[in-house]
Amino acid sequence: MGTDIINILFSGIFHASTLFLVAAGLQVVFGVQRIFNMACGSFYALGAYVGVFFVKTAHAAGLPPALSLIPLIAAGFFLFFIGPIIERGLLRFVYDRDETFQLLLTFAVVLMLEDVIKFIWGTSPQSTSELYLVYGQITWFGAVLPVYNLIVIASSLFIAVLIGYMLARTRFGKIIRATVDNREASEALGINMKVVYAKVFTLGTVLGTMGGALVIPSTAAMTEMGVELIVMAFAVVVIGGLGSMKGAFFGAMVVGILRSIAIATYPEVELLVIYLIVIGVLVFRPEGLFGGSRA
Amino acid sequence: MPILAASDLRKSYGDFVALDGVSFQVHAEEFVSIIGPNGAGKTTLINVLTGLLRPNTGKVFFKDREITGLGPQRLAKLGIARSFQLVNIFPEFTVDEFLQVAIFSRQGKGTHFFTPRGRDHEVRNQAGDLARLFGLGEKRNIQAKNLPQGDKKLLDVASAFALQPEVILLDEPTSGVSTGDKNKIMEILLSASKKMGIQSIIQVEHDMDLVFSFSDRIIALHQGRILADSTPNEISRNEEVVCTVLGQKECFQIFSDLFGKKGLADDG
Amino acid sequence: MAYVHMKNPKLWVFLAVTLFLLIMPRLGSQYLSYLLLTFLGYAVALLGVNLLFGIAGLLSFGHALFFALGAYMVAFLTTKFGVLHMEAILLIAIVAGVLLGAAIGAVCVRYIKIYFGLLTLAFGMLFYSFLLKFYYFTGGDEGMRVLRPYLLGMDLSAVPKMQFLLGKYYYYALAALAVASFAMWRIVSSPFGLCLMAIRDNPEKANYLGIDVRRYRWYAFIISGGYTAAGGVLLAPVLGQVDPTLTYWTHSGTLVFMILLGGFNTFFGPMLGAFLYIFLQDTVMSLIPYWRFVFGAMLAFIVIVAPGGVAGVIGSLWKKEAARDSARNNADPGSERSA
Amino acid sequence: MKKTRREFVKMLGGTAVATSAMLATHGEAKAQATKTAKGVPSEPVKIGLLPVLTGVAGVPGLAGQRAAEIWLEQANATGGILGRKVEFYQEEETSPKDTVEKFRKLTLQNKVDVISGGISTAVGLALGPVAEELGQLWLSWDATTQKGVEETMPQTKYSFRSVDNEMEAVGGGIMTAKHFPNIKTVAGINNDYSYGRDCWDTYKAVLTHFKPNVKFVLDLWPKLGETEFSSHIASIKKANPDLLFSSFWSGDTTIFFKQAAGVNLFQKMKACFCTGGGVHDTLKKDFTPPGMILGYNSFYFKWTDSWPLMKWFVNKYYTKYKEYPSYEADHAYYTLQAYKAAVEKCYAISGAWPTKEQVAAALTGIQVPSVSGYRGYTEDNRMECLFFQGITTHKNPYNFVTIDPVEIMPASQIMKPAGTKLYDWIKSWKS
Repeated sequence: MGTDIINILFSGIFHASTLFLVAAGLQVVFGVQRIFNMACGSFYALGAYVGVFFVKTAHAAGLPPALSLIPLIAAGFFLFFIGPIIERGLLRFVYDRDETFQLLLTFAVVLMLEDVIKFIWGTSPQSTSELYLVYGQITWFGAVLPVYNLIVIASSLFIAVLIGYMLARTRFGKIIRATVDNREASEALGINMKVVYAKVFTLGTVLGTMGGALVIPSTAAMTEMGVELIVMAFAVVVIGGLGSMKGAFFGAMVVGILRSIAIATYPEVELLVIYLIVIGVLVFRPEGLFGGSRA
Repeated sequence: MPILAASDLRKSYGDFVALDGVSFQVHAEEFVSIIGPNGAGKTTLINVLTGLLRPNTGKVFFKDREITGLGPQRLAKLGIARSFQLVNIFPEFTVDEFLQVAIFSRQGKGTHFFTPRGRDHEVRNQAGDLARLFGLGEKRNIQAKNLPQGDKKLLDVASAFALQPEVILLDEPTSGVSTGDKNKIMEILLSASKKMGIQSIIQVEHDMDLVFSFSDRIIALHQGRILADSTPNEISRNEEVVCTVLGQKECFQIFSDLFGKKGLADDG
Repeated sequence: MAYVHMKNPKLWVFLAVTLFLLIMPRLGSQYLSYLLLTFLGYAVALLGVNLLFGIAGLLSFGHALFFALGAYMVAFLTTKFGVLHMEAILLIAIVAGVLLGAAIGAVCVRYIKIYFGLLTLAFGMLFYSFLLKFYYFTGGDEGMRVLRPYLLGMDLSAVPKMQFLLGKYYYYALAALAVASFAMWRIVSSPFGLCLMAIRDNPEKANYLGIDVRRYRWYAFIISGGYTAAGGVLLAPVLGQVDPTLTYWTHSGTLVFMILLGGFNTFFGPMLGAFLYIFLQDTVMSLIPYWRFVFGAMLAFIVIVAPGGVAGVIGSLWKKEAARDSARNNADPGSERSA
Repeated sequence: MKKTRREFVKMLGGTAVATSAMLATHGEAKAQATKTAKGVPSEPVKIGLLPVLTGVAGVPGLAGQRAAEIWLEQANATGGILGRKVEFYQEEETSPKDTVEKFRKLTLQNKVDVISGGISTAVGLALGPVAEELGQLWLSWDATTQKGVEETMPQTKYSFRSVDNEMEAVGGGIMTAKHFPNIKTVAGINNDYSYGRDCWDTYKAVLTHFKPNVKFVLDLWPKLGETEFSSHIASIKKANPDLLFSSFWSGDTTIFFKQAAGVNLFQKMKACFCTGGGVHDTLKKDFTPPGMILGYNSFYFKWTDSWPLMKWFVNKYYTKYKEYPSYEADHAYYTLQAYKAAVEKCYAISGAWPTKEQVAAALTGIQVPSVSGYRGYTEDNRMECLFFQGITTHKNPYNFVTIDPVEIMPASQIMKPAGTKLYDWIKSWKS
């Protein structure tokens, strides 16, 4: 019994930890730029594909599987460059426009990236084989837990802490917080918004790609994973509260654990329950369950 | 019986107190000006009176009915309209459409789903008259966003008049208008309100010239409190008021000038 | 539309297009006529979606829900309840669309912009997972068959399917579009329409003019619900089989895409968009497998460079033309943008 | 399983004869294409292709498309069809709505002679009526016109459907009863759509038929294309059945095994993955357990020694794409080969290029050697072929699992006869 509960909770948290990364990317961009970036799902997919590619090349170059985490993280960071490309190349032209147009522009990016992936990797799923099991398992109260999942959870917790520190301590973080509270004010303070936006969007991108890269050993990269995930990430941020990092964290937890409880108890409602919560939240607590302000 | 009455209104944002126990009454046929230095709570007061903001405590009455925090839309229906300090328009609308939408709303025609608005001659004419009344007769087919600043302001005010309210609140109707036109605008406002049977006007105004020459009553606000509430003559004798409202520096100079009704420095 | 004098080029275009739609199935290839059939369904739906987006300024990312609702209605009524009269089906579906619109709208119109978009998206996906999950009721991913409806009481099951679709059914749908457009034209040029535009441009001011912003948005949502459902009804017999992908969030995206492509701030823009989208997709898809990329790029281009869509571009050219005219003999600008 | 052997022999009957003939046409291509026979138009034959290229079904879709390419190369190198060169017109199979439009386009715009393709049954259900309405030959790869497990188009003229959806599940049930007679409890994890549901229901029916007191303790419905199974696996562990059944057929099979291995799900638990062979070469040894039932649908690439044509095809496919083909390859290959054979059959009789109607008539009940044994069309125009299932093993030169022993089940054994209801038919078996 206890074993089952551990299994269920653990799997929920594992799912949550990847959701968190993507949702965090969504949040930081929305918080600062007021843009709901639908493309964050596509970043996740890109991260996954490039992750596989890096790991495979690394292995071919004779890197022991145990060190595969390095190429994965490298892949996550490597993709930072699509951030500025999209922000400078597309988004900046619509900053003065209505939110809905910005939303549509990111939708356009979703369409484009889907085919970019198809063009480069084709349609068959990409996956790394040994890597997932090479770290072995640990047994905890009779529950067998793959160490790799623990690594993913740990690293996304680490990133969460890192972001928390960045927001609280660093100058960049202060600027972000200032902008979230009052964009006009921080503009008035003579902060160069151009730079801030470029940085923030890149940060959001890397969070997404990192999520994809870290999750890939335990799964496989598939063309539609982006479109599928955005809906989940969207549920997370709505439940957690748009624009709030704390929201991303708890929102991910809620979605991840709830899903895995649903599967363990009433598998039929797996998806429904999440959308129902989303609607419930939007109706009764549009600012989200965990902080975030404006409705 | 007063048309509009405020009793002990208090409103604070965080620890900043914008209104600190404001009470007054406005009766029919009155033109009341609210003056005071920036941050005295003038605009907050208007927003509370027109239901945009709900006061922390205190009540607002329209005739004998309490309307505290009732919301602009309901108040507009009851007969309270306002214009805004910063131009507040429908940029895409032509002057005609702008005034028509207000009239449709007043006549409750907003939910006529299938009647072509173009064929509603009554409304067209009314809009036309109103436009002419506010000197926009020649510009009826120009989009609001393409009007000069002064006309935008007038259009905003005109749309408030189009509701034929009993009370109209004007938040700095002449701000951003060249000093020369200010008197003209005031004249327009008065004649318009006569024509449209508007009972009383409450305005926030910085231009002391206008204030003293047109108002029946002046309410001076300072730090959310009513400093004085009296006739222009009374006020003009009240050194304290003039000095707080206009700042110490020019005080004496102005104080002496006041009787000569010469133009005072008008801060934005 | 104040008045249309014979000089007005718009009138000529309008007549030309009408003629084209009338004779196409007689002259043009059968395949193109099939595409036009699809177009007719979408055109009706977009009239509704754009009342919300173009006129009331609310971007819905879940309106495919109503489209699918209409389409599934046809399937249910023809297969499960033996209701075969198209008129009855349309009526019932529209009522269903209106009722569901009223329910969902009541929740959604409390929010605007992103929040409105997300909430509608959530409802769309909820409906999607409903269609998918309640397999024994909705046929799951396989969806449901659509039987051939009676038109104006005529049982046409004897006619070969193609003749039916490209013959009577085509003109039936075309007539439906005509009626729908006329009704919508009246709506946007009514006081109500003007109030919606006021709300779109400046809700606060509209509120101060005594317009009940939320209520009017709700009305708009309800109407659009009915229209979109009707569009779904018209398309269903052409498909012959309805399935849940009709309400997946990307299909809602497609609806908005069409509107943007054509131009959301003109009356015929959305229809033009539906037409262009359908025919472009058809050509691009068979030219290269990466049509999504092309369309993504196209959407990006429109959003950034020409938010007014194709109609917007044409319109601005027209304005220039008109300006040149008015230099000579001053034409009346009032006939500009009353749609 | 006596029936099996008899059927098997029948299907292979005349291999000796056939093989030589086949290799004549399929053996390495003669360069020059012969000129068209008399009574045959000279312009190329137009064949419409409808492969899925995105989403979950993109994997089999690609296999089918590649096989079609190989067939085209081969056919044109050996003189096309009756000397007519063959051309492909390709459109993408996507949602039912769009695919119907593509089907009409190929027919009315490109005027193709036949359309080969269709994987999703949702699409199949939409295409069937359209094909009949347009009088267009449609040879489906994998799509049926079934609603659930029942046929919606009992008799068609122009639509030639694939084998029934639930066949793998029937086979899986038989295999389970045969190889794991002692299991008491079974859990099922299937994709949340009709194929998944039909397979689970069918499997339960078949297994109950042989083992009336087996208990079914859990059924899970992850959506098609799910990439995160740890929650499902947790609740399977909770239910702890003797055997896990699944009809996964795409990338999610690989992901599931990987994540299952992560928590030693299959330490004691048996498994039956009746369709997993669809992605056989991604089922790496390091996470796919031996000793479980794995179905390869209608094509098992290692069957080469028994069927020269397959040896030829697998080599060709592997040298070209560095992968071992999966079942969709032969679904596609066969439809094209069948069309060719039918046309030639008609020509032999009439001496002229046949109409679609004539070809359709010739296709009904046809039997042709394809790359995985003889394939044919039943009297009610459903595909017939051999099905391959077996027990997974790591004893092979590859880095993925294969099966040994291989059980071969002909369609006539595991596909319900025309006009019968599935569950009545299952009940009618003697166990």
